[in-house]
Amino acid sequence: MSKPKVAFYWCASCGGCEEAVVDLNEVVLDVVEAVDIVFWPVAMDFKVSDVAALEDGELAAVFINGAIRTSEQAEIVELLRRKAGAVVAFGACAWLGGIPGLANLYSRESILDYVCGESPSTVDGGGARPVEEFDAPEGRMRLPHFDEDVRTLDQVIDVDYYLPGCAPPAGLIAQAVMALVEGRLPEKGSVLAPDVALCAECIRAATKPEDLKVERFYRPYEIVADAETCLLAQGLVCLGPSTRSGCGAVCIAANMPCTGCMGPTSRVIDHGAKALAAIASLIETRDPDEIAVLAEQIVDPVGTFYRYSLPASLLHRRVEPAPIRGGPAV
Amino acid sequence: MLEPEAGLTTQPISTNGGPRIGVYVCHCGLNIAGKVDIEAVVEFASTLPDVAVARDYKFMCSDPGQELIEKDLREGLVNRVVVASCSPLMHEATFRRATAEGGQSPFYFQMASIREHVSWVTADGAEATEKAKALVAGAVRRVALHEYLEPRRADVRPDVMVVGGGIAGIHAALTMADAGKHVYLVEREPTIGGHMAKFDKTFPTLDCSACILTPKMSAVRSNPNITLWTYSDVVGVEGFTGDFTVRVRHRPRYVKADLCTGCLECIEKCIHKQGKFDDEWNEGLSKRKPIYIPFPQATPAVVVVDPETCIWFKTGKCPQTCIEACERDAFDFEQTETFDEVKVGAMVLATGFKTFDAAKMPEYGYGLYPNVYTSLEVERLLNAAGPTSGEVELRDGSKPKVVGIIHCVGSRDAKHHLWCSKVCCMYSLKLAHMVKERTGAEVYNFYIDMRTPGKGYEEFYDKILKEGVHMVRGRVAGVTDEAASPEEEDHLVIRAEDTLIGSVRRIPVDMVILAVGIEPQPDAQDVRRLFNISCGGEGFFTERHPKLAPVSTFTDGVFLAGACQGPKDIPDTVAQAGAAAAEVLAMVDRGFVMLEANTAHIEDEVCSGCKTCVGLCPFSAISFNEERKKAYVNEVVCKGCGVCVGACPSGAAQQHLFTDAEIFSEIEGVLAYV
Amino acid sequence: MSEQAREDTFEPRIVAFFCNWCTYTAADLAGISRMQYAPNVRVIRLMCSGRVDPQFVLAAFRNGADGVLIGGCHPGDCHYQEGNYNALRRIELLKQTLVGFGIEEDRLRLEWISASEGDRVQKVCNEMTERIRALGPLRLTTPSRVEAGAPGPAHELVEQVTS
Amino acid sequence: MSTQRYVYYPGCSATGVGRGFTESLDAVFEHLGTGLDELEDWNCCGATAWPSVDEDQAFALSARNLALAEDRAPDDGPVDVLASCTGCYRALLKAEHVLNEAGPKAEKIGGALEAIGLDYEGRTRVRHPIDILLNEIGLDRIREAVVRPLTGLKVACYYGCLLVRPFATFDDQHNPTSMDRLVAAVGAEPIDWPLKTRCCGGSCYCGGPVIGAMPEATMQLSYALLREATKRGADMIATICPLCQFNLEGFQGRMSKRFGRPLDVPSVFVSQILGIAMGIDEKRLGIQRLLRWQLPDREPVPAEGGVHARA
Repeated sequence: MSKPKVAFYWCASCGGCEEAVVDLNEVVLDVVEAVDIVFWPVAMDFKVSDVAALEDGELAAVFINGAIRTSEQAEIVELLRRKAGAVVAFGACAWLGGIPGLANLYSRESILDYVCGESPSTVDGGGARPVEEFDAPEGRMRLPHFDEDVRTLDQVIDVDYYLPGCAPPAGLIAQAVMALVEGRLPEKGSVLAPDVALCAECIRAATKPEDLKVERFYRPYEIVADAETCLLAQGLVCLGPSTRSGCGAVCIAANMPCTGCMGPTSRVIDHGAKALAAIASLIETRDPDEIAVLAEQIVDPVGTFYRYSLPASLLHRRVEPAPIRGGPAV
Repeated sequence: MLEPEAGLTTQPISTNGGPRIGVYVCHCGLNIAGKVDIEAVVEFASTLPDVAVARDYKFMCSDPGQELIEKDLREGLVNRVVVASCSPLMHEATFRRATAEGGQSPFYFQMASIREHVSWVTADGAEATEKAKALVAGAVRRVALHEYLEPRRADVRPDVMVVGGGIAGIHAALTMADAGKHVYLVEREPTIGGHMAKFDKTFPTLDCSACILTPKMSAVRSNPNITLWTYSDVVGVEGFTGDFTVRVRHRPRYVKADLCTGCLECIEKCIHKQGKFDDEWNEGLSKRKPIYIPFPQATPAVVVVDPETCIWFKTGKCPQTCIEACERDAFDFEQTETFDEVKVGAMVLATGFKTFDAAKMPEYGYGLYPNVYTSLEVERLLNAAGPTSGEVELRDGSKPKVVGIIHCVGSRDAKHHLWCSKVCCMYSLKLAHMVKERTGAEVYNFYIDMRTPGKGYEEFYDKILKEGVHMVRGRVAGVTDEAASPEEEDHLVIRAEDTLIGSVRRIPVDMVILAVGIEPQPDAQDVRRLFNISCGGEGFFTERHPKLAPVSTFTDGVFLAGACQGPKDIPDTVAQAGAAAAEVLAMVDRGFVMLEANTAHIEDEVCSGCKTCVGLCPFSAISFNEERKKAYVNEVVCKGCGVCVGACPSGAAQQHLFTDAEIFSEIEGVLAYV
Repeated sequence: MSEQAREDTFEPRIVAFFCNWCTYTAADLAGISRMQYAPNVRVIRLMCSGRVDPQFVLAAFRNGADGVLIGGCHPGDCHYQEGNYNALRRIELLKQTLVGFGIEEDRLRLEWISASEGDRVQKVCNEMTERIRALGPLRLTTPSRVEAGAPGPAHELVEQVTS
Repeated sequence: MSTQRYVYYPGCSATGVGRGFTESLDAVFEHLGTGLDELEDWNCCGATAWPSVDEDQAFALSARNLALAEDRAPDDGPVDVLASCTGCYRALLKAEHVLNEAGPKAEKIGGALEAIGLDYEGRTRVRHPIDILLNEIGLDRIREAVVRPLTGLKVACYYGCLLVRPFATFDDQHNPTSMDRLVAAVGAEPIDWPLKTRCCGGSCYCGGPVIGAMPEATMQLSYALLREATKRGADMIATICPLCQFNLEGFQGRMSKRFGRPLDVPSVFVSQILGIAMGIDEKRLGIQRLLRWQLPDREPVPAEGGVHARA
């Protein structure tokens, strides 16, 4: 009996998810033992044509990390979708958009303006732009199209499972892979992590008061946090209460607040909004002006609450300002 | 489109297939149909997902209207109901009942308010129809997700409380005590009786006020079912309908109430030989001693020591002749505030009113000219137990020969109170009669309109006219001591337009009586917060419905009686007190109340134990189980605000009837189609 | 309808979340008093403004609302004692977040309206409608599976291999 | 101490027959460390009989003054515009109300302003100088400035019709006391009298009780005030309106004859009383323009221990 075939692919990502696979250490050997990896651009020299040559559905599973920003990424994941029995969105970027998704706070134009013109490292700031198609001595050359938005994987193709995390914790990866290999398939659409927030496994949970009220929010560099007390109780914006567990609360163990890479639990539609609601509830004062002061202590609220989930959020991206209209301002 | 995740939807909808929604659009006569195209709304509703049938009817709240719903439910045509009609605050209970009559959980029901929120407020018919459609779609989308809920019941405690011991509170307390209920009657002043005890006569029959009130006061004292707490106030209310815990503070009288016999020997023997301090009961027209009893029939007949004026309290040096005088050793100068906490099933608020402060209208000279009086002061002058033993005298002891009564002082005045105080016309006529009878003076009444609706009222007006009281129709511009002619010298002059003869008149008088209006008690806002009820913009307590629930409030188990709800004369006050008592009795005798189902709960397996909700609950209904690391809502204590649900960062807290999924669907519904 | 045409005939759509005890009752009072106001506001009744989850506001925007209005009891008057303060805290933080999303602050409004202030419901609904009308429609984009990206080299490669 | 200067709209009366009002206000404000800057290029306020003929035109006149004043604001903030004559005060205040209530009237007047290249944004606050004296400068500073307490001087403060009608912005409509508090602060004794806001007849005389439209009515009205004030022992009547001042001052001889009661009581501007108490030169206060001016024979009690007489 031939081993099930699997593929790995990366889109708009940092490479950390690939590292995470490698970080499986010996476990990776079990995986390799159990499956036949037919496509893994970061590690093995297979071509897209090899994938295209497969039968539809021939791949038992593909693991795709990264968000989708270019036409090339979209096309390849569509191809992989056709060839795969199960698609796993691997990591925060593929599931929710991740850090690259924060690019949705800018328009495509402004990104190109910056990258091709304004950035300090651009020497020839003449406004040159990538040309998607041009003739070269070798023939006609084409570059992928740079899309308007960063999209999550399931905004492009059907996704069967999601592995959360930036990057996904080794234990969850191993569990997921083995479950797929052994045919213990969870319900489609499942997130392959515990459906309960991080406080459930945080060793500092017991130090959080029942009636916690915050009088000032701090950013991590502003204070030296006590290493044993709940970080929220110290005024640090920790997204643990609104973020899935399964990571082992490693950031908190390193005395850093949770930034939400494991995404929301299943009952939450918009991770950032719910995190915001919970954080706002901690504000002590009733005075509108003082509330505004506390709210302002959370510098960059979009980046704080939507660090990993902007493209998956209800608003998806920053709204382009409407053209100025006539009519009186009220 | 929002697809709620699997976890967001609630329990299976019904045992026999998915939701089959019936939409019933009410014409409300022409109230809705006159503006909204009912047919278009029905047609639209029938195209919405899960809608099995859409109908319309002239009056959905009528028996045949409700029968439409019940029949469709009974026949299995529908299993969920949307009624598009008036506000849910009006008829939600009616249609929930109809849904239950049809054999479904009453909570498989949702209302769309297309009258108060659409037809009555939208100028354009087409726009109104579109808005109605949107609201119907919202209701349809949401009701499809409603979960099966059992109505909740709570027991009602048998004891009851009345706050305020004026005629309203007295009557309500006696009625309920006579029905066998134990009543706690709490009064702030040292005695019950309220304003009515200050009056001499009552209109239009001219009954002696004391003659009809004091028997009721002594009935309160002697009724074994009534615990009377005077000089006391409510300082805390907790719990909910059927089970309130009320904290009452008793202010120290420095006299043991159970020992004092009301012999008043101590007052006689007080080191102050004469009264020296303003007597509140006589509106400051006489003086009392630091130890006093408000009036001879005060109930309870227990003296009070006023620490503000008592020499012992002020200097610590007094022979304390009062103590010597007391045969029963009733004095206790060490007394401090004490508190009682009682549990009651329902409460009647009868906290009364205050009269308008005439000094706010300097043009009438109150406080400036000594012979300008308020009507309440004149009531005391007329009262045989008052400062002048019933003689109408000016400050210098002389009798007035000409008296002017100015109506509507503070009432019907855009600068003060817009409302009509309802009683002033009649009491001004009464005062005119009494003053004329006692002094033979010429009496002028200055009025804007005469308002005398009520049994025997117009006849009383007629009688006063025949007695020769002058009636000048016109608002008084001012009261002045400027003499423009010799006959005005040493008089007060009332300047008013007489609109009946079309000229401005200056009428010299000896005495001016200001018919001050009725306004809310100054602490009405505090009381309202304490009892969790609402006030109108003017500050009177708001009844649940002006016609159909005139003594109920938006807080179940709290009822209103008397002028705390709005200006009222004695007959209306007593009638309302009786009604409030009847409502309480109906509730207590049934023994249980139905509670709103909209409590919060926490889905145990999703709760991470983050405790965000625990501290947020204003009613401490959420507790944290340290062992299991989960939060838990006590649904008996929960009042259903949903604050915890809005805050729960993992969607574990949900509110019945207001789940996230239901609200998301309603949002989508009101936007998706129209 | 073209974008331009939609803007020309633009009628703002506003979703309102009113608390049962004060603002919803005030809206009823506006009705009873026959106060006419703009039909653009669609009211969703909640028991308390403290129930408003920031997700509701975003969901309303996502579903096509151009503005969101939240009405609660005046400070100190909450039927549930504290709920409106919680609304205040959340909405303040949400407003600051929406700025980052490029959404004009005026598209989200929190108002305290007591049960007796029917006229205030009328005024606020009219004001808000006119303000949103002046701002124009909220232009949210939808992430779509058929992105406008032109077929690129990989696409051709796939076609070659599979044909 | 505030060094704020105020935009001052003088109007015709307070620069004409009642110029002593402007002079004395100017001197008193200066003395108190602040100052009045006359609005440049001001025009008629549009009071007089014009509103009865064409209200919009009358408002437009006031509106021009307001628009000019607005330009005087140092930044985009509000600007206080002081009008001393209560006729002007009322006219400007009413125009301000009309302009701030968006409506066809405001639009029409806005159009008129536009035609002369002006624009009104609603940043003015029309105020009366005694409002400023009382509520901005404050009684403490006024008390400190007194060098000659007017102890024993009985003053009938007469407010006239328009200071509190139709808008009572800083004082009680029926029983104003702002002027009483000011004269009390300089040691004088305000008398209690009921005619503080009774009409002096100024609006129906337009030329005086002799040649005006309704001489008899005017005489009656003015006389009632003078009679009541003197009856109650007033040494002086303090006014805040050039028309009232003139009307009560000018015809006492005729009234004495007409009503058979001797009348000889100075009618002055309240600012003149304040100025005298502060030791300001009588000329600067325009005292020489008054027909009658005498402080009572009662010698003022010398200031004790330097409390009032500042070192």
